[in-house]
Amino acid sequence: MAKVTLVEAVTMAMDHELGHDKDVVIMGEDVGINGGVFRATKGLAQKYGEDRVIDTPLAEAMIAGMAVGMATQGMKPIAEAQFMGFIYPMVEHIVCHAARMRNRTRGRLTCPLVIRAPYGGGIHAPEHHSESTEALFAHIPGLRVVIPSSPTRAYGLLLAAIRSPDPVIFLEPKRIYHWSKEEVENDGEEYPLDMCYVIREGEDVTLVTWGAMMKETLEAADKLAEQGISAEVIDVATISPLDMDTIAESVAKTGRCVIVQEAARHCSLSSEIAANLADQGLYDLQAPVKRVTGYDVIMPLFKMEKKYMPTTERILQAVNQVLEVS
Amino acid sequence: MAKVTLVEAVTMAMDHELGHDKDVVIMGEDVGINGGVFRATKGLAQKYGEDRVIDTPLAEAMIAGMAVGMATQGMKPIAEAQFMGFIYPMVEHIVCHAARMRNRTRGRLTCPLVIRAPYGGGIHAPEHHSESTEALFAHIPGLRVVIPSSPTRAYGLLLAAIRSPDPVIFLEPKRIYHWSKEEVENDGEEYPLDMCYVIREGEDVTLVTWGAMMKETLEAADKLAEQGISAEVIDVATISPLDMDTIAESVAKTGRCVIVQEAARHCSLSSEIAANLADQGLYDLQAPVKRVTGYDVIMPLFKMEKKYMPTTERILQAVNQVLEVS
Amino acid sequence: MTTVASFNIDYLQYLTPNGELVGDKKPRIATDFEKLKSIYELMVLTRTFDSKAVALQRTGKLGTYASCLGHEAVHIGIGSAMAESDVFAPMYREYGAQFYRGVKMSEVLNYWGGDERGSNFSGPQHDFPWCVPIATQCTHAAGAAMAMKLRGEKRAAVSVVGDGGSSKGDFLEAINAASAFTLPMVLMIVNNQWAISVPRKKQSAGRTLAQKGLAGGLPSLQVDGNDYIAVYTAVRAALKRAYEGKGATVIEAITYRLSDHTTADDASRYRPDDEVENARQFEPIKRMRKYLMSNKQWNEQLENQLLETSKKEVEEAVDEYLSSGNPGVASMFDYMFADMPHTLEAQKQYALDLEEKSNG
Amino acid sequence: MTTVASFNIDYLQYLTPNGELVGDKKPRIATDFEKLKSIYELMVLTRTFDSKAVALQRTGKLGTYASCLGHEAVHIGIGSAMAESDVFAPMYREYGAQFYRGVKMSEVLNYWGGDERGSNFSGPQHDFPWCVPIATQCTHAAGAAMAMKLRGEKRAAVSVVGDGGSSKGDFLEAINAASAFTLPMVLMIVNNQWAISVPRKKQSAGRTLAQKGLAGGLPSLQVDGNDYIAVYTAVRAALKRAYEGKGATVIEAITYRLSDHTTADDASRYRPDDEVENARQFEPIKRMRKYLMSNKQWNEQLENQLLETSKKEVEEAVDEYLSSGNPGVASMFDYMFADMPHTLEAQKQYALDLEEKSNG
Ligand SMILES: Cc1ncc(C[n+]2csc(CCOP(=O)(O)OP(=O)(O)O)c2C)c(N)n1
Ligand SMILES: Cc1ncc(C[n+]2csc(CCOP(=O)(O)OP(=O)(O)O)c2C)c(N)n1
Ligand SMILES: [Mg+2]
Ligand SMILES: [Mg+2]
Repeated sequence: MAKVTLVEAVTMAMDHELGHDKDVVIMGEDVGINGGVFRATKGLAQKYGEDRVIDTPLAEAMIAGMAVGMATQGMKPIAEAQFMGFIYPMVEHIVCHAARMRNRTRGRLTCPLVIRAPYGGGIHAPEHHSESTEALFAHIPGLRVVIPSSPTRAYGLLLAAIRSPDPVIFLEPKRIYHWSKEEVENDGEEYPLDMCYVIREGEDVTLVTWGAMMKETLEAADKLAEQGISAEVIDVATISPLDMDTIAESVAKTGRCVIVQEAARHCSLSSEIAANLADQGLYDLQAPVKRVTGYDVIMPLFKMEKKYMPTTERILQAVNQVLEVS
Repeated sequence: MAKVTLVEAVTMAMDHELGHDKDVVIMGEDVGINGGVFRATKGLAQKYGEDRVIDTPLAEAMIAGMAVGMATQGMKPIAEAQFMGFIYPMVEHIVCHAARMRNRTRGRLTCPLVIRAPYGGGIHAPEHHSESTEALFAHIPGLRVVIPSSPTRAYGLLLAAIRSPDPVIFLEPKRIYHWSKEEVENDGEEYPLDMCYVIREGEDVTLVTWGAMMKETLEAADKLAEQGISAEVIDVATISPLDMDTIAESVAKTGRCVIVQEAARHCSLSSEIAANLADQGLYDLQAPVKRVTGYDVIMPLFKMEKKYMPTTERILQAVNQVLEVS
Repeated sequence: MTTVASFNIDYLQYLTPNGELVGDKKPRIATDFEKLKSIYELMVLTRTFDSKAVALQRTGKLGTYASCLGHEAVHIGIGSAMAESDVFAPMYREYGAQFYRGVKMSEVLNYWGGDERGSNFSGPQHDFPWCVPIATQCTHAAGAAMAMKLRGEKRAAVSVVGDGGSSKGDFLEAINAASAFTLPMVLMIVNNQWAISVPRKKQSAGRTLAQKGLAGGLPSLQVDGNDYIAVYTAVRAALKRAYEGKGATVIEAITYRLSDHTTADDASRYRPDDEVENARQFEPIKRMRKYLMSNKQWNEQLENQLLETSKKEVEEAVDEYLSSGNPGVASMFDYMFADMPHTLEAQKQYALDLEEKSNG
Repeated sequence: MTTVASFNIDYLQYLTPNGELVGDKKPRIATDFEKLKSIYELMVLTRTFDSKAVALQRTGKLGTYASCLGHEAVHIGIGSAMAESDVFAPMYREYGAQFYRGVKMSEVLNYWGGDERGSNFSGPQHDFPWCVPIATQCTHAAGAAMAMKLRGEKRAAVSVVGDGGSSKGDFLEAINAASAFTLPMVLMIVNNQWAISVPRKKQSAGRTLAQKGLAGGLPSLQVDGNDYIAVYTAVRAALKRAYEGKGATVIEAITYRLSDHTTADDASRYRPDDEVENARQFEPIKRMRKYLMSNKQWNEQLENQLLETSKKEVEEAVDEYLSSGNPGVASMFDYMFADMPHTLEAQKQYALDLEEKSNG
């Protein structure tokens, strides 16, 4: 069993499925010999050939459209958007076709594709390389949207995504591509696609997050522990459809909730979670639901990106606010 | 002063601006001689010429991209997406450019464009002609997203949108294009672009909505009045940036809130409003915040569309739920 | 200055508007009268269906409907040239092609009647459903062709786009994909001169639309789209090329939209009557009938019989459609995912409860 | 079968890799040595800048940077052919064109240094900023050209796209727009043979990329992109056409990316060394120097002087860049809207408070 990083776990999952299912193909820009700009497909073209790991022309609408076409014919394409900032030309195919093919044809045709995209800021990348717009896809019925925040979950969730008979948008928090290593067995065990993960149990406050903000959230939980405050940490992981039950259960226990998200605030996943707490969870709440989020601004170029991103301090501040209330 | 419908008010506003500002042009598919498939540009090509009201090739990315290009050069294009279902090829230009041009260039170039699109269901339209995905645009920083729900507001808000030095997504609730007529003076008076409208004052519960659901919401308010329940009705109108203050103030007064939205539920505008109430508004809430929304499914073809759309009954049911709590 | 590449666009016609056979090398189909008669019958059936569908809409029994009046030769030309194992990626008005492939008239009506069950149609189960977002079907077809290529199959995908749709990125990117991957596909442009109210000349100043295929170096040609023999021959040849692994072909079929764009449209607002009148001379059914008659393959009596049986067949389809009921509240939820997430289960339960309450 | 349209793609070259002038009709620029010398100086300055920028990145003083090594002739060819009043819509590595137009080296560094102020650059204020979403700049240029056309101005817009970008819908839709509206624009394809790791042949099986312009019936040609004289001449002629209201031209300039894609890339993973070595023979600066020298317009001493002054100029720009500080927390909010909405005011205040707390 090897210790692998998140991006290596991504590679491992694709390698596993390429090896076990001849209908699986990878397609995208630079995914072939180059192994992807983040090396997520490293070695796969060499191992499985250029018919399985396909470098495409530079045209995202075409990539998405072809992936839809291939998926309807029984293949299982894993299409890559090189960065989430370049996923937008795919949106028409994702919204109008991938998400709708099964429903539209009453199941005659289906769309078992995965669109992978590295997303999020904090790696000193150029313009358009740092955004987090997962909420756009989460809003679209018919899509599954998945975000792993550890190597183990990256492996298990990507396997499930590839095998899913329905389309999955699989967003990879690239800031933590190399953050930590975990022992991940390449055993083909998939994770469920509609479950939040309680990463750390606690009693005093529930911290809900996903993707790369897991790093700061766990740091905050550590600091809180030093102060004798026990925080429960939840990785949403499958952001659509959302497993609200796990979150609500935790808040029922702690009575307090802080949601941490890198994305801009307005109409986002943090809004959805808080909205559910304002409804079914209202009587459990002992304090306002606080959201620590990116600002409603354009993700700044990297000189200022740290000022945009939620920090451990901001999380602690919000936790203090909800704990002050008694 | 003429009594006009919502769509006529839209025409009136464009007519006014074409007449007063030579930089204003309309562009889109069938907007010319045909006057648009909903006749929103009726007579304008004839009146201002085909250089001001421009039929384009059938290519939405091109329309949006050209509009961005024209806007940066000081023109004020009003681009039409024939239906909101066809706005998706525009998304890359909207997200990556229109929303960012001012920020990216520190104000050197700006993007004063309007993208108009009829949206929403309930008119027995074909596939892809009935969706409500305003939340996608509301989530994008740098955009203004505006939805009128009456002829008066359509006129005033569209004038403001056209004159806005920043990009505006202007969504027209086509189900109420012909719902009611109002006296609208063609006086060039614009409405503010960051204000919710209290349409009807009340004490017992706040009903928040926008677009075509205003119809059912007002019906519900009428029925409640018959039962002696006084509902305050708010038209969000400028859904991004959101005037949360007006809503919060109302809920502070009534203690109860039901949000009515045609769109799917997950990560939507209703989520954002409820989330804010779960934070700053928590101590004002005397009951859970209820949301009456579309389901998280594909908008069905028209045989079933009425079963998808929130009804007056569903609104009343939700109001009853929040009123039962004491 | 040296010339590094040269290209031609050719135009193919066999059957003149008067029903005369022209051209040097006649294709076999031109004298396969059994086949031509059955094609003619399908053309007439399609037109009978079409005018009935428009009538249904006018009387409130159908939603917005996109007529195929005048497109019978090109649509059936495509459908009949294809093998069942080929994949068809239509836009929204190619009923003739689909009927040939086994789609039922009642299914077409179901679709325009606002019922998803229409797209779960008969015929080759791998065919794409109707595609409203213009030109997106072209990259889907490219994907299907890619699947065939990767699997080493002797099949091809055929997409159809309009003159309007030929302006959209998806069509142009599909051409590029077909070129880059040497895909077994045929990209049809059905140029009916109008995209709703926008005339062909506003889409492009190019002399032809076929030349868009030159962008990828694909063989690209025009055919008379009102001439079944030309369409069939061109598509057939293109498919043969595709089966042989030689890649894709772009075919622009010149025809005319004799109807409004859809029943929601009023073409008289933007289109001169005399243009339509003039176009009627070139319509495809008349010339086919003339050709068959002049070859003693057809006569008045057969014609009357055909009109009769077509009408009856259409009536039966309409009855089936009208008695199809609605798909039920549960159906909004049941096809969203293979495994329904529990959040959606809850919404479904809510909707079913609501339904029960409102019914009971 | 009749032929309805025919097209050619021509190739233009004046200056061979050996610095010899060829071709029948020499353009005036070929012997305008004062101009050519100043162009040569800018080419060398650009290359000096480029290698410095790469070095800055390597030492952690700059973010990811896209080198322009080997593109000097085509970039400066474009920049110097344009009038100031024309609008330039670049992709992200056309610094040579931009320097000619007045953009400062420190501004380029600011951009790649992660500072929005870089895009508020000097030179024509109507020029577009760098455009990372591939090919989208092409429809922006079409929009700018449309504005010029509607206003009756004698100006043109010039967009640049790469061999990779030439596959994307936006480029193809821009060609179509240029055709449909007869736009005053020039669509440049800078074909440097690679799109990151994807070689030119994987983008399209077309013999040329220029032929993509044939889709809209636009005059379309190839030029030697390492030959400044050819690029300048072709762009100049295309602009003249545009000014005269005759519409757009597509020009594919053949060159080679001698560097990695960006500093974040390692081309040795996918590109054979000998291909790069071979390409060096054709690079643009050498041939220009040879040409000038063989015409006694240049010598070793001038060359050494030039290297010296270039280095100094670049150092000054680097100093300016390195001392530019950061734009401040408020700047994240201040350029979002002309009138800041009060929700954003509140977020700004929160961010400023946070900043103060963390500073004090
Ligand atoms: C992406 C997109 N934009 C706009 C529309 C609205 N629309 C439907 S049909 C049509 C015109 C299509 O014209 P053409 O491609 O020539 O096909 P035809 O209807 O003439 O057969 C338009 C604009 C659409 N369906 N999809
Ligand atoms: C829409 C989009 N997709 C992907 C990328 C990532 N990307 C940046 S440059 C590049 C290759 C561009 O190649 P080419 O067009 O040939 O230009 P070159 O860099 O060679 O000058 C890619 C794929 C992007 N910036 N935008
Ligand atoms: Mg048409
Ligand atoms: Mg390149």
